[in-house]
Amino acid sequence: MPSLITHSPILIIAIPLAAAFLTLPIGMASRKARNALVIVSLAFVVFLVFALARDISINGIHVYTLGATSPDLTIPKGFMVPVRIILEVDSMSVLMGIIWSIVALAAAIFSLSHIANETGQNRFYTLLLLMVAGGFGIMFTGDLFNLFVFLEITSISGAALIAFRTRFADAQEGGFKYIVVSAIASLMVLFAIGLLYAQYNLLNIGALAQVIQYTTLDKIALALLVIAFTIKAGMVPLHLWLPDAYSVAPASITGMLLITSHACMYAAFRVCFTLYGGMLNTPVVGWIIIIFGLLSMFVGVTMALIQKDVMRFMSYHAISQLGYMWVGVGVGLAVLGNAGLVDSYGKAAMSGGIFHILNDAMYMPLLFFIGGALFHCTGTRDFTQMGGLAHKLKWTTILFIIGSLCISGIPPFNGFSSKILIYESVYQFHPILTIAGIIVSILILASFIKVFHSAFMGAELSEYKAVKEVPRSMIIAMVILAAGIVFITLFPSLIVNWTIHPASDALINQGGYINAVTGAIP
Amino acid sequence: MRRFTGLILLLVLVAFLVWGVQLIHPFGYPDTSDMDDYIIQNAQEETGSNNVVASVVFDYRGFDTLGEATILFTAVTGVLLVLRASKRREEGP
Amino acid sequence: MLSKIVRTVTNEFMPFILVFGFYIIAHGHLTPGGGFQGGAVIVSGVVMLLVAFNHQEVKQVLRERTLSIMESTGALIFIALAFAGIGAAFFYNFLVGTPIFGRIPPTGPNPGDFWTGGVIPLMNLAVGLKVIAGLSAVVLAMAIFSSGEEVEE
Amino acid sequence: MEHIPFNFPFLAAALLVGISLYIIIFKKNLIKLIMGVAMLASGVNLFLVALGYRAGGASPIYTNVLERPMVLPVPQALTLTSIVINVAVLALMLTIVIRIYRHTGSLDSEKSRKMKG
Repeated sequence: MPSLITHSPILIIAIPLAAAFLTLPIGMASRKARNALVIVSLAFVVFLVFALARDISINGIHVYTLGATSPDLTIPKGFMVPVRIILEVDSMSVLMGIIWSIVALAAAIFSLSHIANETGQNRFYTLLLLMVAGGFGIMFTGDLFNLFVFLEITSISGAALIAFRTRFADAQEGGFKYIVVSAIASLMVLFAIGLLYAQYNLLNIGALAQVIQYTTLDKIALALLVIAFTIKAGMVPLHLWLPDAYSVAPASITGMLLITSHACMYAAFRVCFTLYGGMLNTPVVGWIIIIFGLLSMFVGVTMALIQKDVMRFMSYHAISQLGYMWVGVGVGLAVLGNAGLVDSYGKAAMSGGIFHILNDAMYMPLLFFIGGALFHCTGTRDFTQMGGLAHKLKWTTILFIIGSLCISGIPPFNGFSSKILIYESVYQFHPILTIAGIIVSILILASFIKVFHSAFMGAELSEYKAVKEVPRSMIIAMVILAAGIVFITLFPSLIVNWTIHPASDALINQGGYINAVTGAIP
Repeated sequence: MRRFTGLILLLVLVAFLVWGVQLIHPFGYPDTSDMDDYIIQNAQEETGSNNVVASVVFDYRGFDTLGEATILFTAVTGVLLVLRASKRREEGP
Repeated sequence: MLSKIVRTVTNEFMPFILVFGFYIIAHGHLTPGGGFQGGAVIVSGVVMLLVAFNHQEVKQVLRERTLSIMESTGALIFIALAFAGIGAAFFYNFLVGTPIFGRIPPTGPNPGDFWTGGVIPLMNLAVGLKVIAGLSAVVLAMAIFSSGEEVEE
Repeated sequence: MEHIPFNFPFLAAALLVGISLYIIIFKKNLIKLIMGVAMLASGVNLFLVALGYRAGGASPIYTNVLERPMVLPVPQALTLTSIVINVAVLALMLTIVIRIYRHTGSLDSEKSRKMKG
């Protein structure tokens, strides 16, 4: 058991990989065995992530050196800098890992019946597992080039999965846009890595953070990295690819793509706080992120108001939710140089932003899954053509109500608890941010009432007489996420104290991250 | 008009790049090379391989290569997924 | 299908391409090259076959299903070699010092010894298998699809 | 040994990046767009591998080499990884374009709805 914990960072990445390589041969033999393999490996990964999280809350940052004689030997004997690839998991990474493992398990269960009538299922599950491994790689790695490699794994598997429904032309176009945008963003990341490597001859994030000088080239590298990750996460001026890609993918994949957006946002935070943290004394970078975050909130919600396609509608809402997180964490970044302000409200703002990531990762995939369930039942994504579905889809209706109350931040639900945390702290930074957040929340509620009225209320339509409740595996997947929502709703202070505050501490505490790598000099 | 502004922006960007690369160390004279010197000196003893690049690819940075191989696997799977027949052939139940 | 001259030349060249590709894969730990490069050389031979003959004839020898399984096998061997070192750490080069590929060359320039490198030659072979199978599957699938036929699932 | 004027190898990489960005932004044909992405990748790879050069250095392989300082091995390994990654990306892009062509009969990004990078 202790050795399982020691090796857990790599096992969390390697088990989905090995399962992905096994999926095709096993799937050719038996379909049931393949489904069991996928579900069991993902469930085991969930277990490992929780075990790792418990270990980190007790023992602090967990490092794992690949290929060394011992996993904690980060620097070779008698040498000053790390040579090998190091996985470094702190409270923030493991929080992202928890989110990703739960959503991935729910998405795999949802897929069991969602794509049951399609061809190419073996390859679908292979790519799903590869995407899971890639996401964990982004979250857990402590090496810049390794980050680039895993970014590419998620974007290639994501693009192929978006294009999964080959009979639709728009699915192909969405996949093409996604892969072109991610290829350009990844190459920007690679260029920035080259700039950093040229000056310091290092690739490890912790070791780089120790020696970084903030020269002109470093500023260029910072700009490239932040722009690339915001492109991949879908921040507003560069968001045009996002609705096109999200709306055409199978719904389970859309839920997972949203978490890869969160993962790219996490990478941007990692670069800003951990890599450049000590150097960013000016609020400029923070303000840029706040302004684009505000734009994301407004553009997302106003574009959502005019959509008819239920999945596009949800995608624009996803953009506007991402805006809240950018604003919350951006405020923390803007005051990073001033320790007094960080203590008075900066940390609280960051906690709010990070808590919102957790909440968004529970209700937004749930809403995407509901969109997929509606498509599964009615064969259309246009919600103006739907109506009276509440009579037939009882479970889906209840879950939709829960999801829409959460996203619009109605009091007891979890969306409210993170938004109030953001509002309170951001108000001290600049009151206009809080007002903007409240206005956007009201608009979100209005748009969801419109969809609820159009799709679920009213008399039963004659063309949907034959509609039955969605298959059981879909309901199980949605209930997993709804259970997460209910848990957070019931115990918000518990979650905040155990996971969110340690995560924002981990981002602010740059020295701890550096020490975990370089402190082990013999 | 849009084309014109785009062109101007692009030219500014290229000028910026051209200026930026002048700030890098002169070609052929890297500023620091601690990590690479360590690898050049110790690769034969630690990995037993004469080819230092191979020892970096498969030993020091082996995990990147696993990722790289995985990417190739992903792309092949994706290509076969996208090109697959979208309808099942008529077969028995 | 191209002319008889092209087909004959292709047939005659194929063994040389295979031998050269295999040499590059197997000597990856001694000379420039390795699994990816040697695999690409062999796949260029497959592309030559596809150009000289048509894809129906190539398909009788190389089926996508077989290629997919070969590729998965290569990937599994690779990750299994990485897992085998987990007694120390994932990707630990556990074969250095053992009788299999375990000899340690003298420090500094030397003529080269095939039985060195630990897991590196084995990983090169696994990657080579993977690249050959994977890229062949891609070019074959593209050739089949662009001729208007259906690619098997 | 003399320095090369204007850091010419890095300059070449930067110009390659600039040209490929021009192609990506202004060309409407999807195949040309893919060629732009491929050129962008080549530019970045050229930049990476040029970083590792040491004046007068030998290739970092000990088999039958003369005693000379060696060039840095890590950028070569990174470039190798990056080249394979770009091959994979290109293969998938081309495949999706083949599918798009099968659906719409056109490679123009304007014709197939509002396709813009």
